Amino acid sequence: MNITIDYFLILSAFMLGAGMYGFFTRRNTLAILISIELILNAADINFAAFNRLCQTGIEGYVFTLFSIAISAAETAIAIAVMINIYRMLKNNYVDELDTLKW
Amino acid sequence: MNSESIVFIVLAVLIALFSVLSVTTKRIIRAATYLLFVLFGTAGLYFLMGYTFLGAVQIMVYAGGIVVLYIFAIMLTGKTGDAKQHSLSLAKKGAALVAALVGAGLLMFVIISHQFVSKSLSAEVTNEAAAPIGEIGSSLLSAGEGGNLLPFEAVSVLLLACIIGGLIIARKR
Amino acid sequence: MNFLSLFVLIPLLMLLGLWLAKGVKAVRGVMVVGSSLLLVLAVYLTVDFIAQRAGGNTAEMLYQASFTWFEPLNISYRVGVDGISVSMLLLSAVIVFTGTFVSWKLSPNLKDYFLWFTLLSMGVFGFFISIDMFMMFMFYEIALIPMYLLIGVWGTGHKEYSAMKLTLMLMGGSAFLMLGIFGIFYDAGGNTMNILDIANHTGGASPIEFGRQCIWFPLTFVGFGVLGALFPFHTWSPDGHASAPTAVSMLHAGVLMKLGGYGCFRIAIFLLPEAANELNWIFLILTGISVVYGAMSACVQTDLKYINAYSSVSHCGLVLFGILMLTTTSTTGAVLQMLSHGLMTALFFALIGMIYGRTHTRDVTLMKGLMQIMPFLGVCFVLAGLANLGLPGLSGFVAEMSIFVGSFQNADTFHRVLTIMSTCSIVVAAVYILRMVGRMLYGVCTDEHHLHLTDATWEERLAVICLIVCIAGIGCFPSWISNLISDSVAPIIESVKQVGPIVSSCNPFM
Amino acid sequence: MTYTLFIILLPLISFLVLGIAGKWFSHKTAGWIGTLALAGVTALSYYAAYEYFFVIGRGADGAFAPLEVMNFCWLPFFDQGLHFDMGIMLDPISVMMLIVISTVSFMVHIYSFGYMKGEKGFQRYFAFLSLFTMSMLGLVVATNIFQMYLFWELVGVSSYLLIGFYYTSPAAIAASKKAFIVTRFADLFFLIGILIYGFYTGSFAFVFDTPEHIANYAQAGFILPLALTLMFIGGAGKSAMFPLHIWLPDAMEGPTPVSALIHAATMVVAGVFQVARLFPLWVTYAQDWMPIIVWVGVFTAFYAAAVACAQTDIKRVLAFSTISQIAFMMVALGVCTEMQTGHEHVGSVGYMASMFHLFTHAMFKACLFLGAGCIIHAVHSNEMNAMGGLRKYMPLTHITFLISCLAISGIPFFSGFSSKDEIITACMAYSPAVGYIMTGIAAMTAFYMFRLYYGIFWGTENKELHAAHHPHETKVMTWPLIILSLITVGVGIYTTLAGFGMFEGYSFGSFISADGQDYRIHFDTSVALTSTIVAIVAIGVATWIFKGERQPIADKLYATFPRLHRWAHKRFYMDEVWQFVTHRIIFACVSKPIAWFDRHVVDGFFNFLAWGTHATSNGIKTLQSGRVQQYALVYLIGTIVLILMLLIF
Repeated sequence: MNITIDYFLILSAFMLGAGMYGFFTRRNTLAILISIELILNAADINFAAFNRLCQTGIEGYVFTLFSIAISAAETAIAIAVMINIYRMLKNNYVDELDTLKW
Repeated sequence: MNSESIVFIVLAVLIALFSVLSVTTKRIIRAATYLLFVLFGTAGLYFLMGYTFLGAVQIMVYAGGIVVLYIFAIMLTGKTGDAKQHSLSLAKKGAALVAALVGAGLLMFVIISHQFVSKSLSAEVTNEAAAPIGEIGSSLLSAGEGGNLLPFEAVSVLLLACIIGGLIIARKR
Repeated sequence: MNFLSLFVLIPLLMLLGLWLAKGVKAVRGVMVVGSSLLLVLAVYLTVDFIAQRAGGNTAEMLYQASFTWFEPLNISYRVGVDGISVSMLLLSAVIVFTGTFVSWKLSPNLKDYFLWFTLLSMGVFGFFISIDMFMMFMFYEIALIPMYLLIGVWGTGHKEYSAMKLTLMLMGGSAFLMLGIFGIFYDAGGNTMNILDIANHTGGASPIEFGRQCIWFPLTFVGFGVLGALFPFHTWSPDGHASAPTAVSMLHAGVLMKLGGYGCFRIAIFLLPEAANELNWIFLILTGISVVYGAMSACVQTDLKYINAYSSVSHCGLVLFGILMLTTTSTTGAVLQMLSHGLMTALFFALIGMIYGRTHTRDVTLMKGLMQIMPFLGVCFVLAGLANLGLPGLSGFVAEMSIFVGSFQNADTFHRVLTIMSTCSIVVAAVYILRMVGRMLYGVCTDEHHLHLTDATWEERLAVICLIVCIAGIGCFPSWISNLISDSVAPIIESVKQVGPIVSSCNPFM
Repeated sequence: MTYTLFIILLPLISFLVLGIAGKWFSHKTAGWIGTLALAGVTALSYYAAYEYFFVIGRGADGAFAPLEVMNFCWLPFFDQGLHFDMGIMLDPISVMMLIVISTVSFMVHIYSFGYMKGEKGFQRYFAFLSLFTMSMLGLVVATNIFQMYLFWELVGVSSYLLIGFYYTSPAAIAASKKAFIVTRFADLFFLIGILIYGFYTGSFAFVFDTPEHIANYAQAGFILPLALTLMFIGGAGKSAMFPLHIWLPDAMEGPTPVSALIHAATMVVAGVFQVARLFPLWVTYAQDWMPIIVWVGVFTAFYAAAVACAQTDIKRVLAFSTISQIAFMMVALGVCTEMQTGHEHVGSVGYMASMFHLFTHAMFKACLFLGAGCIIHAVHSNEMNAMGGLRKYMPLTHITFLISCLAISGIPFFSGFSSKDEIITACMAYSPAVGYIMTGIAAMTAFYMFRLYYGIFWGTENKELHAAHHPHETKVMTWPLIILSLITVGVGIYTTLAGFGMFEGYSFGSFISADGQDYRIHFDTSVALTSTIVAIVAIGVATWIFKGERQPIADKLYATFPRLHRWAHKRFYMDEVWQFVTHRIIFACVSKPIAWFDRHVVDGFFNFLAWGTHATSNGIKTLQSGRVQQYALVYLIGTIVLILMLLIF
């Protein structure tokens, strides 16, 4: 059994699916963020795998690095926001964040 | 069936399993923990591809940094768990599940039906020092052909902004 | 620097001055200086225009100036005036001048009020001096928007509702209008926005195909007609006027509604002559309805402002009616009617505002015997009423007679019947005016709150007398202004008449 | 003769001065300004008449030619060469009208000094009088139909203002409103007539004999008579012809001198004057339509006379008598069948008779009204039962009133005799039926006038009231009465003698006739005798019934025909009919539904649009739930669908 790029892609597609499911069903914002991390990781795997198995350069590699950096930044900000929201609303549920709605 | 394949399968099963657990568990602290396992698995995949530095970064930044951040955040926001999760109607959940499955399925179908030209995972791939750190470093800081200075700087500015933004947002008034 | 641009520049400077002004006195000072300057300028323009015409200058538009503004769409800042716009500018200047004095003691936020007021007048002046379709449209929009705030903030009664209704309906109209303008622009070759070029097929403009004209004509006519209180689109007017503060009602009924009539003539009729010939019957019916219907509705109203608003519907209907009759006399009469209606409605609204400011009611059934208590306002009110019902010697008579005589020159039954129908409005006008005057001013005052009301103050007297002098001036010596207007109307009507024998082939009544 | 311009300018100036600055003048000053202006106008008018008739005199063809003193374009119209001119045209009838108007107006001004003494708004009153005089003079000297219309409207407005002079009285307000609206309604037809006339003849001017005009008239066909008839409706409104007469009795709510000036002598004859002015057209082109004038006139004359017999308010009696007398003038115009005025040519006598009656009627009716004013001033009431036996208290008023009553009844040697006689002669020539009817109406006139006379000066004396008010006369008010009655008697004697062939060439007909030629008045003996006898009989009957202290016959008559009396007293319910038409039909069935339609249907449609927009956006706003997860789900589904489409197609 030769592990070609397809296997990686299928794995990442599965992760993406799981992430999406989580994103749709979770109500806690932190949990949603966790789902997003799953999706991002799936993308990262694709970057690395494509770069390793289909290419010779290092672009995918570098962009995986960037992606990790960006997701770190995003997480930091998102968590700051959520803590702030929590301070105001005493909970973290997306469907109750409707102060600015309509 | 070489050893790399076996390792890949183990890792893949691990990742898949914990991904699912991470999005289905009711307690959020567990979800964070399962995410940690997924991240480790991903790092394993990088090692398997010979991207040792990347794997190390993955473990340091993700497992070491982000997940810790999550756990702190979870603890700070007090009420753990997603207690009201069940109040989400079954229909909505089903719709989400179907959509996710169909989406992922469609993606897989596309992937399978497309003939990728690729190497296969082998010892040679695993052991070859595919991307030397020096090369990566000079690529990040060079502005010429194949250089990534601009995105690098952009990311650094972004990180700076995040630091400031995080401080401002999280500051007590 | 073209001197017409002063009409836009002075309001701009006034805006600046108002912004810098501290205190009520400074604000009033800026307004008085600015509006007097505008008035002087308008009078000077009129005199100079007449002198130039007398000196043999027969150009279609005088004092033209142009400066390219946006190359890709050929939009220019292009100004010029003919007799019609000169008279409209004069009217606007008079109304702005008197409006300043009428709002002398308005509160709160006199400064902000005057800021919007000045912006509105800038739009109006800009509209009348532009000869570029796009500029015209832009100034039109500038004039509309402040209305919303002026009514919404300083109004009375259901002001939010009225302001919203007025703005939305007029905006709806301007949506049609914009379609029409761009339609005309592209169908005329897309090379120029200049009205004169499009009309004369010069400057790269090609004649617009008949079939296309028939699309753009209703759009532009309805677009402007909404503002001119065309029959089914007039309902913003009673509510809007009832809620608006006095000077805004004046400016709105006095000048802004004239934008409608002026625009209908300048764009719909002038640029689309074949369609005007072909389709005017539809709009003639609508305006004919307006004329009678407005007057009839006014008969049973009890709110002073509603009475006047419906009477405006009737009179503005007559404006559009005169324009659509497409004879020189009737169109001249229509422009005269715009002037006359502008002045007398402004006078009416000013007086209603003053009376309302004292009695705090506009319901005619609640007032009685005011003539004894405020003789000056009472007499002026009667005069305004008489002007409204077309008393000779006041401006309304001149305008109405021109319209009727002109309309009657169309020698077919359809036009005849409509003309005779619209003449009936002068009787109905007498009914509602006398009814209102009789109830409100005559008799013995029985309401003890009204017994101690004061008569007009000096600034109110100034505004009212100024308007009455203008009304009587036009009414007693109409020929100069009539000649001034017809001078510019005649060539346009000639060219419309010339375009061919397609006279309402689709009119089922002919 | 440019000075004739001042005939119009003087009262205009007086109006402006009094109207604008009046409140700073004392009553006396204001009165003097108005009166002096009028004195000037009167002098100028008489001089103009002298100059027109005697200095300029007859043209080569022996006729008085119209003289256009000035004419300028006031408002240009730009189609068909039409223009709205203003100017002064003198011809026999306008000169006569100048004299009538200025004389009566001058008398009324003097009289008003006494009558209006101490009234609040004295200055305003004189300002309005000046305005009225100006407009009326402008009307009669008009050079074209449109100028006439303009001043026509102005007299309407001054009448409105003067009727409503006592603006605190509800009856006066209602009356002024009614007068204005009814006449305005009639003016609408006048205006339409003018429009038609202007279009088909290409001119508004009172010049009918140029070749192009004649060509245009010939082309117009039935349109020209139609236009003339429409204009006649306008005239009928102003001159209070049935059924547009309803405003005139109510107009008596105004001050009495105003009734004398406007509603008896001058403004109400504007309709007659208008028909006379357009008479060449009527006779030449609308001969077939003239019975309209005749029969409207005959019916109005009869109707008004019948109503006058049952009124108790003395001013209303006079008002109905005015209506009836104006109808006489209308009939006289209507029965005139040609312009040529050969010697004893009866076909054209009506025109002259009408103008003659207009002249004499103005004098004696003004005198009657002013006399009535004195009486009302003295007893503070309009009702006949408040009077009775006043001859002892007010001798001068009594005499002048009697003279005027005799004049209106058509007794020889009083002015009404000659003119009424000419009218009846003309009617006889037209159709004996009309002649006899008119004779009968003349008898009714004599009857109700003497009923009035006896009711006021004889009959039952209301002693308590008289004791309370001490009826007396004021000098300034009696002078005009004396002058007017002297005119009545003087003109009466002069014209009666002229009728028997004296003063050849200087009788009324010499100056005013249909074609301007010298027309010799000669009595038709049979007509003159008949009408005199009939008048005397009617007066005798009135004396028999009403002279005594008690009036058993009258009471018996009322008891015998209660319904007839009530109907006549209520003016045959014409006002109620109009009230019904305007309020129940026009207001309730047209205006109210239109207002409702506007508020609910038209406005409702736009409110519905607004509501619809609001409802729609409310409906679709749930799509924008603000839930990121939902958006993502929709996004995903969209992506899936797109990909599927890509794959399938």
